[in-house]
Amino acid sequence: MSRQYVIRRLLVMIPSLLGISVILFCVLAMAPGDPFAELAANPAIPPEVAASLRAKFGLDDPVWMRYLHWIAAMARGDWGFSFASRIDVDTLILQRLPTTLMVIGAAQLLAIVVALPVGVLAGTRPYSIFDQVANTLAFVGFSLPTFFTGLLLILVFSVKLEWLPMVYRADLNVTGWQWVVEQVRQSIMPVLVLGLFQGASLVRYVRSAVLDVVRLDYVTTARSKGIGERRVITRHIVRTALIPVVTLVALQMPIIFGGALVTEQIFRVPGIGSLLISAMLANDTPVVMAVTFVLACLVVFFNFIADVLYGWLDPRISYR
Amino acid sequence: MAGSTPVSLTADPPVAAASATPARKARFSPGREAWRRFRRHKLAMASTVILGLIVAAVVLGPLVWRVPINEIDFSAKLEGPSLAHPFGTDDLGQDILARMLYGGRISLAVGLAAMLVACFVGVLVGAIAGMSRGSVDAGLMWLADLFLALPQLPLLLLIIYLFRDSLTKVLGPEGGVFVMVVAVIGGLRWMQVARLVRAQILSIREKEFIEAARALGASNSRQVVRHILPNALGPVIVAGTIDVAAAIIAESTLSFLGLGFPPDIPTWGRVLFDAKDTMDMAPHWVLFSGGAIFLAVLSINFIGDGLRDALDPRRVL
Amino acid sequence: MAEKLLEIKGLKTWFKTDDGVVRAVDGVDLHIDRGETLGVVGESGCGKTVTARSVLKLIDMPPGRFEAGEILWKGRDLIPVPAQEMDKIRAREIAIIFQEPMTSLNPVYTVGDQIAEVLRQHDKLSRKQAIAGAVEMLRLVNIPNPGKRVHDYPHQFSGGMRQRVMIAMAMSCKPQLLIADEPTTALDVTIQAQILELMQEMKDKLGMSIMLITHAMGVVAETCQRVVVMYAGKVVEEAPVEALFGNPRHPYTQGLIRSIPRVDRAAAQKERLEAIPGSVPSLLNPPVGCRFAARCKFAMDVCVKAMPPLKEVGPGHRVACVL
Amino acid sequence: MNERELRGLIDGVKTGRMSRRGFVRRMVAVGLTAPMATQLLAYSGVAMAQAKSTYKPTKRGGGGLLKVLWWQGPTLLNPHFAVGTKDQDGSRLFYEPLANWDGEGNMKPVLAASIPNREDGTLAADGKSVVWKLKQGVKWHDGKPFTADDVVFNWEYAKDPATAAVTVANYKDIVVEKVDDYSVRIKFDKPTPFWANAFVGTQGMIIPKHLYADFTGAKSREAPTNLKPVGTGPYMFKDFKPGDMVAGVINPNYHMANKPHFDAIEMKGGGDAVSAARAVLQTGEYDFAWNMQVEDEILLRLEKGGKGHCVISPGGNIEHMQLNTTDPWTEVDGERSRLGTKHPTLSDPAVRQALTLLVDKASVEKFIYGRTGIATANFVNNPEKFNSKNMKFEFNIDKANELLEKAGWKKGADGIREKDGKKLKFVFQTSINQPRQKTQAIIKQACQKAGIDIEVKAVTASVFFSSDVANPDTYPHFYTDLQMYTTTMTQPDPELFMNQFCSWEAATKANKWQGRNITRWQSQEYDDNYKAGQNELDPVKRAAIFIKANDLVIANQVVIPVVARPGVAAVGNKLQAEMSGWDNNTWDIESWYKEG
Repeated sequence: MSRQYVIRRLLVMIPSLLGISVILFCVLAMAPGDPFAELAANPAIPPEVAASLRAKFGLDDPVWMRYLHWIAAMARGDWGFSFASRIDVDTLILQRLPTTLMVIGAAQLLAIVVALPVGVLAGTRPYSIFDQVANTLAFVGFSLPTFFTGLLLILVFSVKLEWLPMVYRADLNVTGWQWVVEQVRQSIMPVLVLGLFQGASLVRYVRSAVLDVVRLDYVTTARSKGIGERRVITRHIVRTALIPVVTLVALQMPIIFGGALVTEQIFRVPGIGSLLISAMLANDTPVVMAVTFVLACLVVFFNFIADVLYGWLDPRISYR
Repeated sequence: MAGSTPVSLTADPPVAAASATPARKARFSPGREAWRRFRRHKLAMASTVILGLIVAAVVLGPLVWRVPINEIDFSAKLEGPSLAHPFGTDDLGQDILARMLYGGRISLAVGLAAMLVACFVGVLVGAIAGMSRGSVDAGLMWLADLFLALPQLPLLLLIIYLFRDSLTKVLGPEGGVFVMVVAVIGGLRWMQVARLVRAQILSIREKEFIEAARALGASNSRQVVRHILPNALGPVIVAGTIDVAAAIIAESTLSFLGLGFPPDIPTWGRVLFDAKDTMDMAPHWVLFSGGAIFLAVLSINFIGDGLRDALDPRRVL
Repeated sequence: MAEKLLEIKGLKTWFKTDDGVVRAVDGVDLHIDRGETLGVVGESGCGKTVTARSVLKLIDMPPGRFEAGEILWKGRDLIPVPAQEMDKIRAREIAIIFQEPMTSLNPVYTVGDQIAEVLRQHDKLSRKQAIAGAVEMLRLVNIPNPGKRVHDYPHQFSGGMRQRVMIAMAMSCKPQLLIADEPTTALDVTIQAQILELMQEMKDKLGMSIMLITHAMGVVAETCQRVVVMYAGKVVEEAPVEALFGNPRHPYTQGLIRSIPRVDRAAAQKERLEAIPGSVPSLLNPPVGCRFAARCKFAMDVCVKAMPPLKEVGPGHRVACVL
Repeated sequence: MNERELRGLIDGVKTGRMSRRGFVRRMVAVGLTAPMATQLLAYSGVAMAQAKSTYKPTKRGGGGLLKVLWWQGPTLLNPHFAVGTKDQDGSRLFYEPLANWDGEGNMKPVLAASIPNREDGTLAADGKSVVWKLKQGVKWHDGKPFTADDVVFNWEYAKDPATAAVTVANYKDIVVEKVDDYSVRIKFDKPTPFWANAFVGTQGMIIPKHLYADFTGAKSREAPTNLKPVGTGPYMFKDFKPGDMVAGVINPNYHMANKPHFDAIEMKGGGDAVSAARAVLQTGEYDFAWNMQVEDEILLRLEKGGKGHCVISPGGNIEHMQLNTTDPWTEVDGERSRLGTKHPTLSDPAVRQALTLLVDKASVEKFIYGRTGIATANFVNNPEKFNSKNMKFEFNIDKANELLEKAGWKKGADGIREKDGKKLKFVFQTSINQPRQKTQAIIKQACQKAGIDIEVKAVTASVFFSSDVANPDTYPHFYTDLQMYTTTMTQPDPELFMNQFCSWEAATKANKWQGRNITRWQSQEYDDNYKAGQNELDPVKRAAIFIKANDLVIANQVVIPVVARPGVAAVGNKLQAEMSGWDNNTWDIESWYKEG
């Protein structure tokens, strides 16, 4: 992995992000819908108000002019101004970041922590009972939409058994140990629903990767070294099977940031996902632009990490 | 496929060079060997039967089960399964079985078509990116990053807004929406497949048998099609089968946002979505719709498993 | 009689496949004495590799299984030995090297790591000591400037070099028996000679015995003291190397020896090389009688009726043929 | 109901022959709003009834945490920027108007000492000015006193176009003068019978002058108080995450005794209506949930949970179908549904009458909306049980078939009726929500039976209600034959509400589709009647005029009202909260309390 390759990839990131931001902005600007829709529906509010607001926020300027304003503002660190809540977008996003990291981050972690071992075990014992059970659970995971599984959990655990609260509250007014208990109680369900969904496809990929590696010669060599089956699996099988999986996990990481729209909607988790969906539904362009731009940076960054990891994990990959 | 591990060859080179897209099935050399191995995979066989049943039911069903899909009959609201309504009725008294049969055709078609679009584009882009050096590879990967970053909803709004009228004129209301939904779902899922295929190719490209093929004068595309892709089959098939599930579900979220099929077309995703609020009062409505999606996805995935094992020459069963 | 290091008695290793049970090894008896190099020869598919891998139980079970027989290592039967116990024997007492150097090394670890792994496992060395040990082993198998090469990856080595690394890895714990499963088949002749010479050196230095599996009769002639000839899952002849080449008794062995191109014979005679007609019988349902009968010039009906047992025809020379 | 009968009723109330409540019900029956009825009485010298307060707690605080759910969380807390009712509700926790409207349509003083009326001369006889007496001793949350200067400032702040406040309509045509520290006079340029627009109800909340003085006009955006409100309300600001959560703590020196009952309040946003209903009615995790747009079938089942019940408060919102008078399918220089073009089929009265007969309002009410939607024949709010004679509706497929047959619409081979080459084939669009989609399905099936083919179309809400000029799918564009949505009546006075049918208000490309007359219906008779109503001083004549306006719209089938949409909220059993259809859900937040 030549140092110079890493630097080159980092440098290429800047123009590629700029390119993405241009296209993102055009898509948002040209998409139909209008942030002041609610105003228009209320007869008590005269139409000129909506018109003046559109003018005030420059909605009627040509697209490229709005893009230049946006880029200039971003350069100055001003992420833009939300039409719906009339506050700076970066405060809006930073407010929701802790919740997102805590709940959705935990779900993604759970997905990876569960999917890797299960995938490896299923791969090393193909067509065993464990393999078939793991497979079927994986299918359950990604064939049922999160709005279905989420609601099912709420009905069972909140309504029938009344064990868990059904609404997530970011500002628990308790402290210390009590806060931890309350926080865990209210995040179990969203973390489970999202973790199951994300982990399910991961299990399938890991299993497929392991199945390809398990019969290769150097695994037999490893076994002949008498280092014990467990170590053969961890050091030799998993290490090489991990390589294609790294690409996939990198693709799933940005989801933490803005992708868990439905789960956040069902459990009312005030994460960046629910902010994104409400902003998209209300055509609050600056918020959508800011969130998707950060998403784009994360996507590009994690894919870069995947490529670097790829080169590091597999010495033969020679990036010229 | 193991990204980087050397591909140990049994004595002879890979028997069948089949690629994921059935379009090339015709030129597929006689797959007796592949079929024999596929039969070994009990679950895959069972799934083929189940999927066959589902497809038959969905295609022939409406001819046999004559009940119209939107006959509103308030007296029979939210009824459990009965002889008159084997799957029960929804909150407008419409027969769920008829709606599932009618909607199934669209949902399965959307699922499979979107998967094929995603896989075809993904394999194409992945292969070109993997094989070519420098700028083309970087350019295509930038394109993939761009698509990954695009926000789904505004993009959908824009595409629907731009193309709906022209498409409906050409293909009629249902056809137009079908093409659009498949293009949209497929068009937003090829990136994973592309990246996976590229990763595979980067490592397989170094193998001796590729150099051998090159030495024998194989052009780049021939190398990819005949030698590299069959070895990169695993993740593509796995991704493809996962995409079918994702496409069927994505279609339901599209209906939720009003961008998919018009509300009176009962695709499976839509029926499940409509049923979610009365889950505790009318469980049958949710179970049949959720169950149908689950069964279809389950069988498609097991078939994917069987296919991958059968078509992968190195897998000694 | 030298002490019997390894003795295989009536070993049957069968594989369950969807077409039926493949009897890859169907009753094999052989033994290796301490300090001896035993050659095991036969066409590919005669069960020699399966026999070798059965010793270290490197067969996937299922589909493979030990139908019958014993594998006595220093008098102790290895078949019932549990996995943890087996690991104490692997690489420490019995080591193995394989045919395909290109694919036998893990591509993602440096050569040094892979050798060090064995040292750390069995000799409980620290990481630094193990690497130093690895460098030492690389020097032993005369790989140029081992200090640097220890940090290189397998794909940075040629085929021959990789086989040397395999040998270094196998030798690292000074095993008493090295099973070499066609070590030189994938290498060209010049490298082949170096590898064989290296193995001989190791043997003398460490006083270990070698079980050399190959289908190259020439290699056997040069390096082995005793030879076992296998055909279709069974041993058909066993003899000291001079007796085997001088006075082969089993028609198959004679055929094998005749098929070696003789450089020493005068060019003038220019005999055509003799090939053995026909091909190896299917191991799914092997013939009742002698398995070579179909291809044997001297086949008689008694051969077809029953399997001829191994009978003593000379000092340490046994043959399974009625002739 | 003409002017003479109206005067007779008012005398009845004056002499006690008829109860106030009875009169208000009769007025609402003929299409007037409850607040208008009480105004009528007040104008004729019958004082506003001071509803006796049902507030029980004897001390301030001690009620613990009040947890309320708004499935669309407030996105900002400045009342003058409140885009939707959700923002008004959020602001109302901290800010207060001078007065607000209770469920019966009576005005109740909040920051005002008393309600202006003719007797004490605060309400001018010529209807051109009104004087508000302010409550003394009221303090802002930061301790500063509340005076007339604050009220005058709110007028200057809101009317300034640069502030782009949504409440500008209430303040731009009036002049507000400070009489003394605790009284303010509002002057109107012409006699204004409905004077209670400014400083009252949803659009009347007052913001502190001392914090907003240097943030008016273009700088209104930067005011820090936009995010950290300082008001006079029962709760003081604690925390706010737009779209997610608003939190307040008890205001220790609130200007009403023993109020508020709760020590803190948390308004949680996000999720959807059904799960909000579950959180109150099934698990009791929350005490109150706003705007229950949920099918009654589900609400009834949830109420069986026994933890809460639904509170219905009649209001002015009406779910109605619009029939396009212009032709949406031919484009005339870049504009479809252009004023002046005639709809090929809908212009035939027989077709319009047939369509009215095919809307099965009773089933829509019974099977979809239930208590949350009352079938009505009237465009202006009209509770079903007080139907006046010409306001009945009928669902009769056979009669519709007869009508169409007689008018020459013959059924073609495909079962769709046709006449001179034109088919009865309509595109019916609406915004996306499940009850609406089901209503569409019911109408589509009935029309099929009458030989009319309906193609159903659903548009995302933010696109449907957008005022974006380039987007063909917005309701002002009306590029389809039929469309259905709920038009809200936030002002108790119907003048603004009924301007949707004036000819000059027609939505056209010229006025960027900002006109309020979406159906583009042109009627001289309606225009003259409406103009008369605008400057009619005598409220009795004015009431009669608006009843006539309503009748004209219904008689000509310009629109087909489907169901009147009262406000629906889910309330926990222990919580006592009074709702009002004429104000925000939180109009009386200071008097909410829990029993037992």
